[in-house]
Amino acid sequence: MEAFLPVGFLLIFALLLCVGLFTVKRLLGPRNPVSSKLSVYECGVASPEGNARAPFKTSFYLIAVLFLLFDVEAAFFFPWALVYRESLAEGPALLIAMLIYMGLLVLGLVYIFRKDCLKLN
Amino acid sequence: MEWTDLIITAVKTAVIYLGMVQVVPIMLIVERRGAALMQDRPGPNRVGPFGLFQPIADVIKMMMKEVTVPRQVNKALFLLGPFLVLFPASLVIAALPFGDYFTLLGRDYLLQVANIDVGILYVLAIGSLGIYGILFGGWASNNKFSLIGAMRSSSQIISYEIPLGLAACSAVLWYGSFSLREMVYTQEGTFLGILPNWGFFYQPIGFLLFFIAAFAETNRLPFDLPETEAELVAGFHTEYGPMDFGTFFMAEYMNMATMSGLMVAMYFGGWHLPWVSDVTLLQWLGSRNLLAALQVVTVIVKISVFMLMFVWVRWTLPRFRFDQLMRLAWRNLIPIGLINLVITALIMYFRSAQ
Amino acid sequence: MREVLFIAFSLFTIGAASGVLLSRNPVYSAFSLILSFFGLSGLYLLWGSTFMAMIQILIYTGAIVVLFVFVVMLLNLQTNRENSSNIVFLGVVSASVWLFSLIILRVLTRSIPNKILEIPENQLRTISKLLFTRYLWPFEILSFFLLVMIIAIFAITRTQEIAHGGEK
Amino acid sequence: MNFPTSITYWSHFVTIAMFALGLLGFLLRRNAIVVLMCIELMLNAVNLFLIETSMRTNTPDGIILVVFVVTVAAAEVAVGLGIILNLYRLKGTVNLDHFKSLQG
Repeated sequence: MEAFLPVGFLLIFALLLCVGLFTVKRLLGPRNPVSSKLSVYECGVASPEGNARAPFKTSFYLIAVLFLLFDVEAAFFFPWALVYRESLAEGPALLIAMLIYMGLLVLGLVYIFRKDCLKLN
Repeated sequence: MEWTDLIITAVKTAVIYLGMVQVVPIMLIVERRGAALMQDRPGPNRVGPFGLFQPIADVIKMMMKEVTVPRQVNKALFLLGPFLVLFPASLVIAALPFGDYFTLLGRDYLLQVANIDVGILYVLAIGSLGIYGILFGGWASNNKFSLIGAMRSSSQIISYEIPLGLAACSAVLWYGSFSLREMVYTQEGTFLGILPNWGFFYQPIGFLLFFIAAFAETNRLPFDLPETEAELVAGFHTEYGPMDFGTFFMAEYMNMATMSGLMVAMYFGGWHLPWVSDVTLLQWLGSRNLLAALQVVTVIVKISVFMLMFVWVRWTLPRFRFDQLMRLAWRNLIPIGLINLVITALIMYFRSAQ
Repeated sequence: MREVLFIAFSLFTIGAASGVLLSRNPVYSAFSLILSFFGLSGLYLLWGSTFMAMIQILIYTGAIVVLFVFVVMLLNLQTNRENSSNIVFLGVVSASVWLFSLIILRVLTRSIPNKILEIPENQLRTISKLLFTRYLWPFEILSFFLLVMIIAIFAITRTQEIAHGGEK
Repeated sequence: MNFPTSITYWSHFVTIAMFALGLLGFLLRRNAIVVLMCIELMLNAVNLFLIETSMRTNTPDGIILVVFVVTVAAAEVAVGLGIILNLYRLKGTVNLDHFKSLQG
């Protein structure tokens, strides 16, 4: 736990910097809000039809889901990488275990490219 | 931990953090002069001798300009957006090793903010929080351009976090420990007589992956698509005022410095000079603190080489299209990362089998 | 010193967790979910389990809540017009939950020893070794489970456009 | 009523309160996404209790169980949000009151 004490100091300094930047912006910047300045930024034909947050392709959702699943799988590589060097003395047990794990993972990747749901090619 | 320890660690953290914050103005002038050099034009040289006061002028201009918070904006998240990018970017510095240790008042202090034993995991975990600033900033400014820019930028950062994780994982596999400090310790001495014993020569593919993913993580060219001036008007920070834009830039440069520090620590031997071992250096220089100073200088020189590379690549390579970007990440980098992991594991197995 | 930090982190986590319920807009509840996960990883750090704190931030805050915010942004939700009485009622009930759990605990914990434990050294390697010796089979099944998940996700979200629909 | 300052006491308080808040939100909130977040809260309360017990009794098995719980929770959120996307495509809203087609 002692190792993270300086991180606490760094946290405080980062907070100080953020608050400092925030107050500098508040104090120094001149302020005369004209209605044209406060409107939404439009370039080209101004067409503020309804809420700007129109839904669109689900490929963004698919990218986020695949990132989540592969991030979880990548997180399991870290403990394996940590103990792999010592485990080599007892033979290739860990190597085979990881090859099976990675085989199924690569199967998932092949499935993604074959179904081409991310519209990659 | 008596009081002297606390004060010295606090001062050390403050010095390291200010050193990192100083990267921003230096990079402002280096980037613009570097770009000018490559485009055969003089670049900013009006303000002060050789334009060295240009960053000060930029910062003051950003502060003095008017702050407009548009009406239809979710105020809380809009104002918080840029700081959500700056905050994780400044927390990641804690794991970077700048040198071995220096002795003060008879006690040894590490030239590193905190000796975190889960170094790489800490950097990946805190580094992945930068997405929220972009997501909340883009969403809160309630503007078609900034929303699409935020979605594209965060899906790009997301897609390139997996190859980053895989490259870091193969480094951990080779060094056998998470802590960046141990990684730098194992990189001392020479390998095959002439080459310095650096991680780059054991993990060339891993380094390449990390290098490419580092560009994508910091939204630098050629992965600059989210802020393309042509299509999306400025991506997720369209509605933001000058100082927020400055905060986003500061976070980007700090991310660049941290990524370069990581690449130096993992692949280019941290604070080791190529062919000279620390012990001989100690005899030449005599005092421990002088050696510590030299180590910090070597790390800073190596980091600045990487920063210059960031600038150099920015002004030479064209920008990727969004689907090319995604295809590179999902079709090419992730399989290469997995293959690199398998090859490293096999090599380690056969070497240990003899 | 550790108890004070522990109490601070606990109250911060509970405050952020109640923020998830009470906030009007799903994005604000996602933001307070992130804060409560930070509080949790702080608690894990105080316990000395750095590996778990990093996994918590890497997977929960770095991937799951990103997915939540992505979906909320995709689904074009104006601030949801739940009737505000529902939120106020929720606020009162969650405050009573705080007190109720404090009281129950005060009664229950007469027996728990008040011992502060010392942190086991190098917990990282013991966990990883154990993961690959005693828990090897759950580890392999997990990869199969995640493969099934990938196929299930594609089966669920056929990739044509979402109908342009605001909140009805 | 003086409150003891032992760490185990306060982490049990966090577990109970967080689980109760998650259950509360799960039952009372009408927005499907906030309901999923409250399920995450409940899962994290159990994770905290597991970690605290495994650290107190110095057995690392609890932490490995938590790692598996985290991966299953990730998969659960992925599928849950996929279903919510389909519900949104069906009815154009995520308000749970509108999905009453199963009622008799």
